[in-house]
Amino acid sequence: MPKKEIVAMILAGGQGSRLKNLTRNNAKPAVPFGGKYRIIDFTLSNCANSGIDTVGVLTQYQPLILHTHIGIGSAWDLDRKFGGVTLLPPFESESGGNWYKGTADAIFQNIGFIDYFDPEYVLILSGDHIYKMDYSEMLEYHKEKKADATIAVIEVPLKEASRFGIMNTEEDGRIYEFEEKPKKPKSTLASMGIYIFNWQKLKTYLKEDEKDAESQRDFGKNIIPKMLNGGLRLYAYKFEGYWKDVGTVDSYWEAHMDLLDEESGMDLNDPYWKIYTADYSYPPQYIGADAVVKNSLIVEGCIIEGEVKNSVLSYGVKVGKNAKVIDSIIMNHTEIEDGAYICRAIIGKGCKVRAGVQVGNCQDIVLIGDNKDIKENTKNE
Amino acid sequence: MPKKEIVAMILAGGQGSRLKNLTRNNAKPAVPFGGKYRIIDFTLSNCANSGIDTVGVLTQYQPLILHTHIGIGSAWDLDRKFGGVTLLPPFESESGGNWYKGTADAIFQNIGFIDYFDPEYVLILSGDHIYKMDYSEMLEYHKEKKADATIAVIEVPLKEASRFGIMNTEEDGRIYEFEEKPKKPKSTLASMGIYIFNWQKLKTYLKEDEKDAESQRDFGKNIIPKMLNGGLRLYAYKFEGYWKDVGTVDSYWEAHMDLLDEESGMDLNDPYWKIYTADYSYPPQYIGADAVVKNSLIVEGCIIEGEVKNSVLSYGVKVGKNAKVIDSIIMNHTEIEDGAYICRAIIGKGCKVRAGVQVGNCQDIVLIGDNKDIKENTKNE
Amino acid sequence: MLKDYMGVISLSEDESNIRSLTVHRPIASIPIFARYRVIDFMLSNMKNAGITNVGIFVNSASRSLIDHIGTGKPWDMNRKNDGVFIFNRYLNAAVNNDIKLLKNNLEFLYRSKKNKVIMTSSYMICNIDFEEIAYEHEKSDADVTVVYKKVENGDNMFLNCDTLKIDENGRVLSVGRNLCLTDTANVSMEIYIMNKEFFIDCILRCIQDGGCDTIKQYIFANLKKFDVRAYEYKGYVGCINSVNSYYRVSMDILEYDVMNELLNSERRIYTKSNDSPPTKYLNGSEIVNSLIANGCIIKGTVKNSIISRGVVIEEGAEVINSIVFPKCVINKNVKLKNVILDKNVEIEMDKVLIGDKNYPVVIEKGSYVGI
Amino acid sequence: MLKDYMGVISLSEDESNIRSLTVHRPIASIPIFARYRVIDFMLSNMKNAGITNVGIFVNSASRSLIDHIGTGKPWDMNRKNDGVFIFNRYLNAAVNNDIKLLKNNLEFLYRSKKNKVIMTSSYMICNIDFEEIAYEHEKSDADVTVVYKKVENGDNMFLNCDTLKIDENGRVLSVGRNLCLTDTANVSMEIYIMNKEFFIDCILRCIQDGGCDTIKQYIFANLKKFDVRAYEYKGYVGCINSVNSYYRVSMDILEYDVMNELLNSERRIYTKSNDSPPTKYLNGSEIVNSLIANGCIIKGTVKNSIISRGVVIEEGAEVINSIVFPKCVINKNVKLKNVILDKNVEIEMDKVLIGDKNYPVVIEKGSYVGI
Repeated sequence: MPKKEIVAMILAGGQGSRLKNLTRNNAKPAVPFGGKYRIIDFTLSNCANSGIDTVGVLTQYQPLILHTHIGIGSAWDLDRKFGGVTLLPPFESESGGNWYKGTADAIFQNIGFIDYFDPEYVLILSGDHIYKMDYSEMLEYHKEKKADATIAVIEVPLKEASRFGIMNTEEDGRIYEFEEKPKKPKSTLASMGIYIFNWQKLKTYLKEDEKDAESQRDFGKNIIPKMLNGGLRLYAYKFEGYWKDVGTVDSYWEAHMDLLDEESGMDLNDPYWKIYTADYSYPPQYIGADAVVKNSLIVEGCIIEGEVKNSVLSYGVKVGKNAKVIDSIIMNHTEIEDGAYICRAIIGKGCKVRAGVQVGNCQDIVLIGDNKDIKENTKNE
Repeated sequence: MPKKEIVAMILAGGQGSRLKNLTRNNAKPAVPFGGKYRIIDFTLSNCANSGIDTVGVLTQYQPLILHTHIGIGSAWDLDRKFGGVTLLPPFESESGGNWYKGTADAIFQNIGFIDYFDPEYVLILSGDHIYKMDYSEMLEYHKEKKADATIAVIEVPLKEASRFGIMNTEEDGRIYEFEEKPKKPKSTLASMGIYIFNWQKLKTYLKEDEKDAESQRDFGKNIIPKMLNGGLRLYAYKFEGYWKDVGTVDSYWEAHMDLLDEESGMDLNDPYWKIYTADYSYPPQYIGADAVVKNSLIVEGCIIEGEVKNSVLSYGVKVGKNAKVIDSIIMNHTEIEDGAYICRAIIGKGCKVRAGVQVGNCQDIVLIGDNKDIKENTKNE
Repeated sequence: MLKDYMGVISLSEDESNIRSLTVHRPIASIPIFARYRVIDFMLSNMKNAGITNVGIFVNSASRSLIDHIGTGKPWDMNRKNDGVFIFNRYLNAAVNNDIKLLKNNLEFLYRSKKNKVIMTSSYMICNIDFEEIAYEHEKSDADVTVVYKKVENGDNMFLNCDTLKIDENGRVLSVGRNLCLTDTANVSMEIYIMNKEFFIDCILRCIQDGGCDTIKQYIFANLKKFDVRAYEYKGYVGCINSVNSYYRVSMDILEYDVMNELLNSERRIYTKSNDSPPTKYLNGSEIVNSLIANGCIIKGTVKNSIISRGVVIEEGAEVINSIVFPKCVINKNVKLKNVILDKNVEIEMDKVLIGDKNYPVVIEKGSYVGI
Repeated sequence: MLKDYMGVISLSEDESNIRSLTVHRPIASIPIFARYRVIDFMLSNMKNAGITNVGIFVNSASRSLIDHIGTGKPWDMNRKNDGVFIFNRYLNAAVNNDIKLLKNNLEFLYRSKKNKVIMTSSYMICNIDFEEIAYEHEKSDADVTVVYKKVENGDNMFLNCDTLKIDENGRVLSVGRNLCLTDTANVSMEIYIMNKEFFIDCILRCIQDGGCDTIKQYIFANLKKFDVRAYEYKGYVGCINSVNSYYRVSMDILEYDVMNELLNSERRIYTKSNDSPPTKYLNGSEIVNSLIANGCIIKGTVKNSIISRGVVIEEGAEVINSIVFPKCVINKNVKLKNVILDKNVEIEMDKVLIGDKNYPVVIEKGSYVGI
């Protein structure tokens, strides 16, 4: 068997509980996004577009939708004879069953999978960020620096830096210190949770960490600090471009508004960096005679007879006559009946907002779960 | 969404520890069988050939090979738009992660999956038997009898009956008693572990059983007896044909010998009941000038220059000059060097039996694990 | 579900009045309704009736058709047994001759385990329930059932289509041709149901006797001998056999009820999907009564129009009563009215193109319309 | 991995001496070596060099070819971008004319992001390392590199193949044709490497200037103008352009070394797989020096023969020096020697068929050979 230069491992097991209703029956990476995507599509498409053809996806929490969505990876051209995408849920072995106890433990338990491809490098990714990044450029940088590990970082505003893992670097990018959520940050380079490791080095550290009873089995908290202590060559790779962690309802909503903003840097229409997803057959959008559509993203299967502004509508959404949808995200097959008024809301799939009903007060973001029948004005669910 | 009449659930989570080396890194349903198959291929092909297009596969123990083998089910024509095959490993939900605690619990935890298809009937299967059966005929019988549950049974010799779950039935097939491994069996109808249930009825019993702290969450031990106590209509469906549980090394070997026996009733060549599997590109078999091949099954990629009798050889096996392979099962890419002598052995994949070495004594069955380099005569590993 | 039926789609269709859209493709693969190809309707009708084995017989160059059909995955026909197959031109056969093509590929018919055949063309667009028709056919014991539509606009649509003369029992007495002389007519939808054995027999006899280029000619020539019944279809039918009719059917779909019947039925219409992002409507856009696919960027005005995948409409541009095929670019301040743009057309800034409702302007694939 | 290369397989191959095997198919899809089709070799050579974008250009009826290639999955070419495409006959073109076909499908070349082309035919069977040749080509700065084999058996093989006259620097001076007059010859393997731009330019100029039916003719007519270099290939080459050569190449594969080089290399040969069970050898069987596919049931004797998928050989039957295509049935006590059975042939009990080594008996597809 030929070996692979690099294997990507996507951590997709988290619940994302701060997304509330959106992750009750679904893992965070499989939460719908941008009208026709799911969050993990961005990471998978980045892999495909970066020429990485061997990807493991580590799943744990409510993986059914995620598993069904990914399938054998055809949507991302990852249904390959040798390599391609492999789903890696926790499993039972002769020594019993083990849930993944942390990000590092998830990789540790799948050492066998990675070793099968005998790669030089391993790329660790998380499945819940919205961004477009060419990992092959990061790999080039990693090789150039002769690094043992390279961590992608992004410049954040100084006042927000204390919310992140901050990398303090030499001038040439070498990391001499890592601080998790520092009170007084010394720099503004925040870790994006994207790592390239030399596989043999990482394996050694994973095995050692597994013996450390104190460890939380986490890359940021345990592995990276231990590597720094061990004198390894860790480098920061600066990413410039759009990057968003959609971990909260607010940031999820903001990321959608960014899609509507020409200046945000997140362009779904780039033919050289397509975002792929499992695609469905719906009829084209029908925009009726009295409809008004401004600054919105709409996908197929929608029937718009009312007004849609600054909003993102998924498959098969219906907006009735004189209904208004403003600054909102509407998921698939939800129906907004005649004269309803939606403002700053996120409405799950399969809902019905009855005629004339108002959802949201245009200030706080209102989140409505799936399959609700909304008969009365609603400001918070 | 249209509903499905019947959904099949294949229990494929077991380790099958009595198969020893064969299941060290692999679940029992994914153990290679018959030269180019894996055990679960028979059940999956039965589904495809019976016109059942919605199949859940419940996995738990070492599922990587099984998951990769099944993929999205293309080999069995089960990559369907609505339905098809779905892999169902244990998962973490809001209330925490749960391993499947028994056969009934595995179904209980996937009630949501089954309900999605809103079926009338559920077919419960296990993934570790070798047989060809038209489930649509069993369903016909189930409907005819207006049964709540139908259990497939097979006639076993009276002296062996105490090893099985035995169904005692009225003349019309209605079951009035079920005895698990009875010391004094009253009948010879053994359960094959194949059940058709009316889904709504089964769901009720699964939910009740889940509250029963004493229960082992097993169909045979708990659900069926409770249904009988509850006065439900349970019928036995008599299967006539080849059926083999390959749960031990001996029975695994015997099942292979059955493939070589024209009279056994297990014909892999039936064009109307094909056994499907994930297929690979290997060159045709090359049978050399001095080779002798008798009463054997051989697949592509083999190069035979010695003697092969009463044996089953998998992909890419090489048998050197003057080597003899008798009454044996050789797995893929194993090489039997010149002059070696193999008799009544099961040899794992990727092994090398060195020139002149003897494996087996033609009496007990010798089992050799994967990737072994055998340099000395071996009677038991 | 019609488990005993196989489908035959014969694309021996008359292209003489629709040349400008069929330079690069058969009628079956002309883009239509922003998202589909013409053949999607018949193929989806078959899928929705549970037919899993379909042969498409085509004489003209079929590159775009092969691309579109692929493995048949969108119609769930990517199967090991059965599935969808394209049978290509028989050497030297005329475009509208299907009999040699069928004869040359009889193996497809013999090999299938199905014993009944639904044969259709692609150019009659409808969302039809074949199960219902098959039920009526089997009840009637007829040799052949042919589906027709009683039309009221036969004087300006359905030109050259077959028309049926039917007796009180529904038996077809004779077959004529619509020359648009009267408004009402029983227009054949070119949907035929019969036993496979009968179908094969017709093919063989037609070759043996000579004189027929198509299987329907043979059946219609033997109306006395065969029991051919007519089944009346009451739903919408759009006939695509001229540029004019293509344009009118496209405008029909902008009526909500037609759209709803054809595209939003429980019987869904399937097509090949692309990786297009959602369509982006910018602040200056104004959209009225239009059908729009994914992947567009719209800054201008779109009225009563059909916009396919990946089209860019810049600020100040106006697209009215027009049909735009995939990947066209309509630059600033362009005005289009009664226009059909084939794929990959770009219209330079400030250009004005105005056609007539009955004679829409057609711009050929890949054109750059500049100064 | 040749990331900058696209593949072009031109099937404008001379079929005049191999008619009995090409009634239903082009040379490219003749079954060979028990398991493959002729085209599998070139397609796998391309896959093994990392080429993911291949166009197959074919003029003759190509049903079996389309079936065989499918989505290109066996060669890992079922891709969203790139992949394998079949381009069909251009109306009215002669079978061995590829230039119109290429011209008519220039879009395929333009659209690809690759900038170099490897063009081959299918009928030269070999397991070749294109990476090595591409490396030499790029180093040489030549316009075109053409691969050839110095053969020793040019007097009875490679009839009608191009032969190259080469100067001491490896530049091609002139091109002749092998009429089997001498034993040694530099036979062109019809593998050409060049820049895509150059390739497209040749197509266009060839059409503009006229007089050439194939792109190789155009290149060979301009040997003074273009720098065309020859690359010598040292491995095994089997040329399939007559029934006789097909039979000889098939017998070659029964030599262990040839089999090992072609089929058991690290560069694997891929093909469409079928759901065939293991082959079952029964007690009475005797097999000597043969190549056998899956799905057979063998009770008789097989010597120096090639047996394809799903063949049944009954007790007492003897198959010697013969080639049996898929799904044939050879009944009891039949004797076959120097015979080629096309697909689905059945030979009745006790029949004896004996051909000559140089004139093997060929039985047409689907025949029943009885009394």
